[in-house]
Amino acid sequence: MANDAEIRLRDRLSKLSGLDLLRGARLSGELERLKRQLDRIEADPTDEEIWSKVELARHEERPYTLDYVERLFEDWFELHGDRGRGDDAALVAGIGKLEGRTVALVGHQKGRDIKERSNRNFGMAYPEGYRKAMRVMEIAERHGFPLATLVDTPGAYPGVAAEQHGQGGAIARSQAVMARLKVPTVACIIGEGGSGGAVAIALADTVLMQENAIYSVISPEGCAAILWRDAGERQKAAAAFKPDAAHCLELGVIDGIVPEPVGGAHESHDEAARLLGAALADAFDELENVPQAELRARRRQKFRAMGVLA
Amino acid sequence: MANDAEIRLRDRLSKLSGLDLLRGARLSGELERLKRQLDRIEADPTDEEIWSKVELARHEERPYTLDYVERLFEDWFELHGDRGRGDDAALVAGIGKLEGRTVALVGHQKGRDIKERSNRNFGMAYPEGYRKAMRVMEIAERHGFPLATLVDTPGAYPGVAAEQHGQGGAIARSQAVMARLKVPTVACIIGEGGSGGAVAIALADTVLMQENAIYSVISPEGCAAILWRDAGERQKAAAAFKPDAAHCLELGVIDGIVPEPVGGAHESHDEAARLLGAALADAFDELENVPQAELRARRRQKFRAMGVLA
Amino acid sequence: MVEASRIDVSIEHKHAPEPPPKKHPNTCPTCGSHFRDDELDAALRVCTHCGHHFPVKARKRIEQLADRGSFVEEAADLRSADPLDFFDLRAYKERLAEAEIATGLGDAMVIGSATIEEQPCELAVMDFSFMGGSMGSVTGEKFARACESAAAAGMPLVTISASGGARMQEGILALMQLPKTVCAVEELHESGCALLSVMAHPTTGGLLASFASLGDVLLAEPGALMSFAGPRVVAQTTREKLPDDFGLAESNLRFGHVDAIVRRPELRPTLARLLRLFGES
Amino acid sequence: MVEASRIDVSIEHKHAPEPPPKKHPNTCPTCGSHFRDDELDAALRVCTHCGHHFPVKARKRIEQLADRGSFVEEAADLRSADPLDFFDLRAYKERLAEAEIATGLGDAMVIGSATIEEQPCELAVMDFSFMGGSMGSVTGEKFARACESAAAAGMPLVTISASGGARMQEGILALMQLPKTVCAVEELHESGCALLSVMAHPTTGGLLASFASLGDVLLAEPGALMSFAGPRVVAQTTREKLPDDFGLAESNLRFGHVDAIVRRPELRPTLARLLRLFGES
Ligand SMILES: [Zn+2]
Ligand SMILES: [Zn+2]
Repeated sequence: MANDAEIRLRDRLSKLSGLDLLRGARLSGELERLKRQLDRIEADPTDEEIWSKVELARHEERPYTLDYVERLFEDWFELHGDRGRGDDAALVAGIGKLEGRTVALVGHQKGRDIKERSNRNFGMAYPEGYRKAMRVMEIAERHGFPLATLVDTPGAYPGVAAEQHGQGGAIARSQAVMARLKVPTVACIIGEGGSGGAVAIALADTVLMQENAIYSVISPEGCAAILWRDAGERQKAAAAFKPDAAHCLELGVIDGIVPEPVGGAHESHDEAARLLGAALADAFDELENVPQAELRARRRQKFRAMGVLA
Repeated sequence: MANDAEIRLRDRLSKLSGLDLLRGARLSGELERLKRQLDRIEADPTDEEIWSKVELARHEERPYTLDYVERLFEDWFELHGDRGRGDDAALVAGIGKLEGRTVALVGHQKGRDIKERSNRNFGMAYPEGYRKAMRVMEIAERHGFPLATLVDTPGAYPGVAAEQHGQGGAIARSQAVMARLKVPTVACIIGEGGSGGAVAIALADTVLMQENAIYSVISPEGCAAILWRDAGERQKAAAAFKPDAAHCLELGVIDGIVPEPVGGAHESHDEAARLLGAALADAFDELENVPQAELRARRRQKFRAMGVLA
Repeated sequence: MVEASRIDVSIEHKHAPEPPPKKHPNTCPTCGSHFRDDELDAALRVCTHCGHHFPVKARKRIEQLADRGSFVEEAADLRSADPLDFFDLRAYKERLAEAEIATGLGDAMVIGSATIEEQPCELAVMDFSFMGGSMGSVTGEKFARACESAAAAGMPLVTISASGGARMQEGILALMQLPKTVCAVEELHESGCALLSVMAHPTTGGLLASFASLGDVLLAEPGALMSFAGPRVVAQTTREKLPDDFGLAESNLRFGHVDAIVRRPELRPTLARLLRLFGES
Repeated sequence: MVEASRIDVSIEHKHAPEPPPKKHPNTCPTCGSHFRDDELDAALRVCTHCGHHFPVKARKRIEQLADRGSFVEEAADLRSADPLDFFDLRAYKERLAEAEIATGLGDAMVIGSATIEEQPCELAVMDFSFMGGSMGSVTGEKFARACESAAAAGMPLVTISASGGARMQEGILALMQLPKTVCAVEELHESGCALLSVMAHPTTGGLLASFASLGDVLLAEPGALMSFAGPRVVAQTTREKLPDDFGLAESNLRFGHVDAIVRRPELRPTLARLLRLFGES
């Protein structure tokens, strides 16, 4: 398995080396980063390393979507409401200029203090949140704005009203809208990429993960509670289903890893933002070179190919 | 004014006479009908005649959408729900075969007895109803089904929850969806065509009115209450704003009048359905001859031209 | 009397906004402060004591928003006809003539091109003082022309709504301005241009049910009534006490129907920002 | 213990449906009636006393729906790999082998072409008895191939879902079956073909959050649980008593999430009718 990942990365490295559209400084940074990723994959992460990623992904000082927006976007304008029922603060959306380009952005948003956490529902969106996301995706499509999504949620909210308002259908339809878009799309998992609530906004041309983010079908605790019948076995569960970025890259689920400041993104929001911004801009630069007619077909083919058969 | 209408009708008569796609029996019926319409317009309806139309349009034995569906559609399948909040019984939607063609249908639905009237909210839809309509319009678009709409509402429901759920926006967006459709669309006012709640589903390629239907910017009572400061002056109001089919045809707001059985549609639901079915099928036959690329542009041009300037 | 279910379902009404008790128009209906005209104008017609937003007439609004001297009016010569020969307690023709004399406007909307902080755009601004800002054939036509001008120049259209709804005196043709303006927005959007819709007090009835709701971005002024049916009609129909903030911009924000409430002093910079974002079509 | 906000947000769970108290599988959990296998089969596995819908295995379902002898299976040879070398209390490989022996199926979905009342269609039928009908790489792949077969033949795809959600043992690759199947539906729709989605008990988690919700028409069997999060998870998170019909088909109909609830005896004629309507693509 590591061999496939190695081949993918080496392939990407060689492509990058020969590419002159990437700007000088960033290109060398990119090369450096990919080489580091390669080293890391060659040395398979230990169970402890995986668990430390889970903790970093959930670190309470970790930058959230709006921390990045504030640092990366000029002329940011937040858009509110689903035009039907409400405005879900667990998912923010808006438009702004990213390196001179008008970009639409959709991202989960956790709260920093107790009051905001509750207001943001710990980043767990209701269907209303996903409907706001779809609405803003359609604005992006109409005006040809590239779409960036930032994923950071323990999962879509599991509540009575959320079910009554159609949580499952909203997540399905949000993915369907992303599968239909003709504009370039880049998703980045910036913290917790929890299950359906995450993938709802992650059906993108390029899917990135920050170095210490996690992306998983279920939370380690949920998995432990079900498969081990003991939520305390969460470290064992995490080790078993490997939600870390290196493994997601290996499995072909993501297209690249965005480096974080030493010690994790919470150590310097500014530096984390700089690195994320560069990765997003590079990804959009690359996608700009794909003929528009091919973009969507490629995106669908990429997801069509996911999975491993015997 | 009557001259313009005469010219339009004569023009239509001469076109029809030379048309061999219309089936024999129906063609002569059509000619007969248009000649009767012409006679009627030449004799401008009196205030009493207008008021009797209002009463017939509201007659409690008048056939409603599902009475027509039952008589005209084979393999009818009703579709339910807006996929977000609820299923509004004041507006029904579904698909079925109309003379062998799969057609999507959206229509207001009033109730016949007290219980059903309340359940159907007197044909006054919530935003949820219009969202169901839009959903079914999109199914029609996806599969290339022509869309028929039957309009029969005193107006969209004016309630607190309806406002909170976005009544105005839903009506605007439902029209926008109809302006965007690439499939042929035919609307028919079959009873009361009350204001925004009516036009929400009436932005169609061909707009028909039954002989005794009314179509208006406000109810006669509402108009009287505001302009005469006395709701009792409703006959005066109706005479002033002329909601009857002949005047709507004159003003270029509708494209044709569908005859009713003598005495009104309530006298024979079967005969009323036969006449409506023939008119819908004819309208779709005609629209089938319009090149697909032109259809939408023509529809928009038609509405673009509505209004009278000094 | 007729049954409630008949009267109250009508959506168009001139009296949607509870009119402030008829004090002097420069007396704040919220806090009672009184202002001279020049004071109020200098404050963009916002009460300097309590923040109440006074109505703004179309030409004054354009002055507040557009770069000085940049506005070039279009279609100023359009006038309403009277297709129904409408006569209620007075003739429609008379009402029109009177409104023109009182406001100096040809109808309830002024359109033209302008720049805002140097960003080019088309403007379509409504005036509530012309027959309650009601939308008839002229308003619909002007709106459609504004869409066409914007599309031709490849620039966004900014609308400022202030209207009680469709103009009853034009009957069914007034209702047809809903689909007409909706079609115009669709054409504008297909040309790649944006619609930025600002809702001032009041934006009700046929306005909310047509172009005003179809903006790529929906902004509202604080305290603006934005409802399809007016509070009076809703109260009559449902026989319930309405919530205190029924239909207000603030309630609409909470229920997800607008993107932002923008205080008037921030309106020009906010529109400029949106024009920078949407401008390169 | 970990915080509730951590545990309970997970959406995938095997135990979503409250399992009927473990009586004999032919004993009705609602009214206690007991049936012989052949009796139950003759009644389409619906309790003849109270109408309870018993689970139906994939091959039995195909027998109930397809014209006799019309079903031609596809991709029967696909088997799951074990990309994570997953081992909880037991090895995933072992669970797979056991499920195959117990059910005679290669995975939780059977696909193939068939006719229903002579209307051609592609079928994709899930089997809850294969690891709780969980969706892993094989189910996702089979679904995608079913979409492709339908598109190639220009006929609708009929799916019958019965699943607890994504298969945890395949980790993130199981989650990726959501976007994978969504993309497959988009391609199917673009080819002009319809998706008719029938939700049997249970259709939860990743199934409801992907292809099962994207049908042109959504049908549900009476009493089927259709929820994104299972009742247990929701109860734990919200610490509220759940409504009696939480997540059931009947509640979903009321809230606008399905088009119709169809009793099993009417399922075949209903699908035939829909195939006549959607069939000529
Ligand atoms: Zn004041
Ligand atoms: Zn039973």
